[in-house]
Amino acid sequence: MQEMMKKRAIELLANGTCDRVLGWTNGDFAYDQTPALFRTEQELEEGFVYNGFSAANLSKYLVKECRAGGKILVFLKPCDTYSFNQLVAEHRIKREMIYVIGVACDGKADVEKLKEQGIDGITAIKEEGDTYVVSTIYGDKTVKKEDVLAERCVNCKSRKHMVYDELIGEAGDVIADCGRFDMVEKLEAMTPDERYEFWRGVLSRCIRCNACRNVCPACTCEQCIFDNPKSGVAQKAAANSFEENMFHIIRAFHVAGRCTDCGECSRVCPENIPLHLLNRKFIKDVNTFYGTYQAGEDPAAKPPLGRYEKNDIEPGEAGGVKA
Amino acid sequence: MSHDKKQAQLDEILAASGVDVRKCMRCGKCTATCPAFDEMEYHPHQFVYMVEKGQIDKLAASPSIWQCLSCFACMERCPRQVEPAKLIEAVRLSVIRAKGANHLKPEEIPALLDADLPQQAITSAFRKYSK
Amino acid sequence: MKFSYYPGCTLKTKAKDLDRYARAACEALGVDLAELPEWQCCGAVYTMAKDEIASKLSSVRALASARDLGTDLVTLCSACHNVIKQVNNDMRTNADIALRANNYLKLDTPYTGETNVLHFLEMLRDRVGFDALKAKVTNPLTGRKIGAYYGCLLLRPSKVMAMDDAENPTIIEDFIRAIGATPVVYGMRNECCGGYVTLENKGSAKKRSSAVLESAKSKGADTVVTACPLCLYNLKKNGGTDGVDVVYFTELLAEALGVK
Amino acid sequence: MQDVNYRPKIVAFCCNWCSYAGADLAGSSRLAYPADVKIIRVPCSCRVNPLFILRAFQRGADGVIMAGCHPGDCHYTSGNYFARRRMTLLFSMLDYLGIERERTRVEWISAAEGAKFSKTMNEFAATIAALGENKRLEDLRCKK
Amino acid sequence: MQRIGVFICHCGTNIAATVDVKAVAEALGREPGVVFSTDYQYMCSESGQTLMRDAIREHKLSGVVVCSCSPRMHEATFRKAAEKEGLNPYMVEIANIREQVSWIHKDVAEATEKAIILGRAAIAKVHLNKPLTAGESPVTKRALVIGGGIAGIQTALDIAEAGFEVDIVEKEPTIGGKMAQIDKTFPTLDCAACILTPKMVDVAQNDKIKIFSYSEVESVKGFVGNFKVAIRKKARFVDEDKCTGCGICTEKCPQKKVPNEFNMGLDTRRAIYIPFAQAVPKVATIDANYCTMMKTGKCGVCQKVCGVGAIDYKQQDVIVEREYGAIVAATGFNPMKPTQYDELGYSTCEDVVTSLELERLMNAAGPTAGTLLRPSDKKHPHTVVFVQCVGSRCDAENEKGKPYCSKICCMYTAKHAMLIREKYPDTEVYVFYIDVRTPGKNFDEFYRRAVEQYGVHYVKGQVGKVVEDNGVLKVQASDLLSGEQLHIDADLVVLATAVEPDKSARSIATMLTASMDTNDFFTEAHAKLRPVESPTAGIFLSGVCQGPKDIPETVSQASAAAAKVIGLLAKDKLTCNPCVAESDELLCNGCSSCEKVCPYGAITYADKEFRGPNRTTLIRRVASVNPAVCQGCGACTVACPSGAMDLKGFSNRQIMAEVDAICKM
Repeated sequence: MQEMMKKRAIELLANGTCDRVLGWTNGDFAYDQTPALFRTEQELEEGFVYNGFSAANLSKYLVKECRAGGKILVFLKPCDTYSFNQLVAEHRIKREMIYVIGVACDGKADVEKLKEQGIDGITAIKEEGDTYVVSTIYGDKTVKKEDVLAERCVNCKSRKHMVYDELIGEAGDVIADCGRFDMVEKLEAMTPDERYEFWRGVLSRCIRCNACRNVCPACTCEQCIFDNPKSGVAQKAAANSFEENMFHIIRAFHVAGRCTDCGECSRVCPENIPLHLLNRKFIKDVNTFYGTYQAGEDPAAKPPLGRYEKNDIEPGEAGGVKA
Repeated sequence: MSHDKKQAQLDEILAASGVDVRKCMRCGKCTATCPAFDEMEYHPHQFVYMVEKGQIDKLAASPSIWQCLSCFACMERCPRQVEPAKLIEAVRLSVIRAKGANHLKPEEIPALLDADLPQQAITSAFRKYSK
Repeated sequence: MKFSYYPGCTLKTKAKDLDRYARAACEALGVDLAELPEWQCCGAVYTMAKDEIASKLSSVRALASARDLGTDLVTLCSACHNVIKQVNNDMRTNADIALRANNYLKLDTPYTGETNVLHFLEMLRDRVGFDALKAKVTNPLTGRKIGAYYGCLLLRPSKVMAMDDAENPTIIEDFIRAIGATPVVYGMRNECCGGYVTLENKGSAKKRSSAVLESAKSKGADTVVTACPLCLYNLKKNGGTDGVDVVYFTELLAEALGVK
Repeated sequence: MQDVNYRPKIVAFCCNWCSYAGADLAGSSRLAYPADVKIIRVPCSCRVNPLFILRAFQRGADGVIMAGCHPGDCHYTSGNYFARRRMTLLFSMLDYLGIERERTRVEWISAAEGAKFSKTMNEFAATIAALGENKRLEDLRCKK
Repeated sequence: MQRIGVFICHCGTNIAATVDVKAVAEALGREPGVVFSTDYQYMCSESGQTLMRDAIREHKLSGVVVCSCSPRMHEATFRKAAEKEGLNPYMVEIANIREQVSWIHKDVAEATEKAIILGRAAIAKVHLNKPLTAGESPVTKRALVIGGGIAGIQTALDIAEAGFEVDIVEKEPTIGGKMAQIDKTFPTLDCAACILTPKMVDVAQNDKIKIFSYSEVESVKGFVGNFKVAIRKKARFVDEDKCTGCGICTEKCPQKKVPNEFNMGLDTRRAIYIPFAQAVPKVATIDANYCTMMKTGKCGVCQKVCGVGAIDYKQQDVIVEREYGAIVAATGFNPMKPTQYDELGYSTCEDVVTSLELERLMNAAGPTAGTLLRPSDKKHPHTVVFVQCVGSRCDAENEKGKPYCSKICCMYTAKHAMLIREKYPDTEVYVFYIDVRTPGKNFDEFYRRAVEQYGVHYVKGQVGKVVEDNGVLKVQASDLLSGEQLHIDADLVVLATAVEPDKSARSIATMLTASMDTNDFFTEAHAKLRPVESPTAGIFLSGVCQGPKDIPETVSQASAAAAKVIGLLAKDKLTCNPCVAESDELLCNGCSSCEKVCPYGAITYADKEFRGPNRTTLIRRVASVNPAVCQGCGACTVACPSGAMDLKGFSNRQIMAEVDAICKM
């Protein structure tokens, strides 16, 4: 897979379809990949990787790249294509400047889960059917994919690319019963006190590193209100519990109807806060109240907060209050 | 009767009936529609007005309270939701709840019966006339 | 089609016909009327006072047992219907009455007005359907001119009974049409017959009942139908108009269905 | 334990055209409601940013109510329809976070409904008084 | 730092009786930035305004807070006063301590405390206020009048008289409205048609007025001075320009059994019809629900007999787009159908009629050619019973009726009673009333004449039941003054049913974004001081659509509305509301979220060049707001995630400052 992608990227660079390639490269460790820009065949040969650790959603990086001009080749996994479409819909990126290669994905590995399986000193990872072969300094280990899949991939909503110019790997389908709202429902079934305790427990870990916001493909504001001293709500480090509540509620609200549920926020959170559960609550509510809507599915669709029905549900009727 | 006692009596009638006598605009629709008008000394609109004035004793002593048919016509047709029948019932109840003040006593019944009279009539009369 | 059925005391004694013909008709119509086990007298009149709880309890018991059986509750006698529907409404809308009644009764599940109460006529109109009834009529009462006598209890208070327009009802007229007869609309059809006051004031009952029958007669009715034993009694006993027959509507229903 | 002198703080965002006028009518009709309710005038319910609501809670408000024109009667045609969606989602989220749902409310009150304004504010103030102080969304730094 | 002046108004004792105004002035005087604080008896008075102006000058105030009545009352007054002193009017804020404090609170300590907090919130806001300048927008010099009854006719004539174009949209085939159906008018008893039809002709002949008859308003866009209205001209299947109104088609049409709505269904008309002889425009209309040709494709008689070829069975609805500077709602009323009150027998007895039906029965052009004959047997009635207040003055919980007094029934019933007694002295007339309400010039005199001169029996009481028995209407009623129940054998019963707003009014109000009360009457901008304007700028009210009223009142209001419209159309430019949205281009993402929620299409996008890092330039898509189109709702400000979009006068920071001030205690 990685080699096919690399070969094709080199071809497209050579024939002038694009002048640079947005992909992944290894960081300090093999499992710690970062997005990277490749301008030459040599750079690609040396640095380009694609494997079970290539988790980052590259679409957000196109906002900056589009401003720099030229023509960009980007590799997008199915979930990334939703973000891509959403960014196109919001005029944040220009479709005509980008050549999209869709790459098949059947889930990415979670390094924490690998470590839990006793796998350490990782140097490389390879997919073989439904297993990963992980090379370590202690030799190769084989694990079942399902045992080490990243949280968001366990409930993967779609293996279908919403957009691409060409596809590498097999085309997949939307997964209707992915169970991604199971945890939301579980929380909804709790009492308010239990819910409060749950959220207090997880949100109190927040250190306001802003990683969730910085990685989020829906958070591409020129300047975030939380960074803008003129907004009146700028905050830096979390001083107390309100800070986290405020920041995360408003962030979730700002991306409501726009969040594609790519799961990057939770993936990058150093404190493992399940931030995607906030977004999924909004997605679920939108589906329930206003009809099923998947951001990024159709760039021409009107977002749920940009339209209304005369007989919409009243705020007082929404959700259930458990005593 | 002392003023306080009178007020208590009035409050009881108003609470038991649930009627807001101040809503009455004196249109007289209740009295216009009442099928038992001829049998009554005080008529439905007077009931409302007299309760408003606190003249419960006069009403309680009047044979009118035993003549209301509970046909709900005045309630149905009152444009102001005053519902005089409820007042009449409350006054009647206040009378029969007082000890020994039943309007109808069991020993009086046999004389009133005939072969075709349905139970319903007797039960109703008991409900309306005695405790 | 299965319903719980509340006949009421009068239907077990003086008004056996009202009940008997209803049951026969239901059999012919394929309606299963299951008499509630252990029902008690509804009290015959609805007590309007907000502080009257005890007199509502027997109705609540009937309502709760229909609820527990998972069926709608059908009533037939106008008086029972009036009492039970009004009590049901209290239980649904008056929290104070509901609380106090439930405190008395100590039911396994407190009753808060869940049961749907239907008059037999409503069941015919809304569940069986007058068209379906018409199709099952074997002996249409063609040529009969019949006046519907609603009286007061069937329709009032209309907000609670919610059965038909209280001032210009059509349900019995439609019923009369369904059994092949011609309905006669007359002005006094929803006025009182004199009610229970007949017990001590025959004069009042005479005035009311004769006014009703004269009104029906002047419009050409040969028969007047009712759903209320007390109305039937008053009209017959005190109406004093020759040439107008007074019968229960169920009797004509049974006749039309050929099961009389 | 609840402070005996506890008086709830309630912020009411009222749209200029209907609900603020409804409040005026409540006033001119002398239909009282607790002094704990303080009104902020906004042009339309759609001007109410969830941020304002959270801000109020942060600063120690115990209840926040938003009142606007009845759906279909918005002075700006559609503002309250958008506001309704936003508040539906926000309230549902607050509920999801375990923050007492009853602390937030939306009512549609027309300029002619002074009585409804007063009734709503009385009810809401009673609800908030029963809930007591907002502990789950306040920012202790903002307390004196 | 602003230099703020604070002024506490006593409003006589309206405020001062419950709020310790001195304490408020003192407390607010200690707020940061406040350099002057005082109280005064009547701030809105000339001397109150002078006090404020003097303080602005002497203390070099940059902002003003007035603690007084609702800003909906005097915000404009105080802003104007400030402007005269050179202070930007938008530096003035009002704290509403009358409607929100003194009028609803009794406890002085509590009220004073709340007044101080509201004052603080206003001060906090003023600290962030910025001078605002209003833009201007042009005015389309044409008015639209919705409804062609006497209200709409009068309004249109007056506007046209001032030299402006007016369009009337009337949903019926002719203008004239309810007044055209009325026989005589009170208290003068002159013939309604005689005074109405000349006005209708004036409308038809006035070249400034265009009538869209048999038409409805389809949609309304825009704002004061700049409305865009789509009008649906319903297909009448007759070419209006060709039809001469000769009426041959209406004579020859074989379909004769159509209920005639002009005569309240008391007789019939043809499927092709002209509602009445003086109709304007005098053009035939085919009623497609009854026309044999339209239903079966066979007939075509009207087409054959029409000498000018005006019949067009294939005609379609046409949508016409027109622009207007002002719109007048004159949608009128209907008498309620008394089918909810069938104890009075309307549904079952032919001879129980409504008052408007009686008008037709007494009108020379009506079904009985002016002779009073009852509908059932066409016999002359000898006893007539009138019932007042049918459906009016009901409790708000009563689902059948209306809570208001319909206002006109007492007088028209007196008129009916008098006319019947005059024409038919052998007829006994009873009027059952709750109250006889006759405030109006010569009204009570008129009613007394009915009693004293014409011998009409006025009975204080109501009718409880009407039963028809062998052609006799047995009326059972109460006579409260004698304490009797009356039984009257009547031949005709006339019900004075409640006036209710026309059913179309609700949807028109929605299109106009004009508010309505719970009874579907249009709400006026101020109950006393702006009774012919809707709170929505550019929308005016004429006639019964605003509340029950008789003809002279309707005409007065119609002319008043016209005067307001003329005042608006006489302006070349309108000053816009300066409190509009504004986009900070440096923060704007260009994401279009705001554009999607803007009801006015005031937001556009353009690619603009910005300075990028390291002396580069970059092109970004950014939003800009057209201040002449924006109405300042603020929907966009919440849709905007980056906070680039903000609303002048109600900015994010201003509102948050108010929130903070209120919560800080």
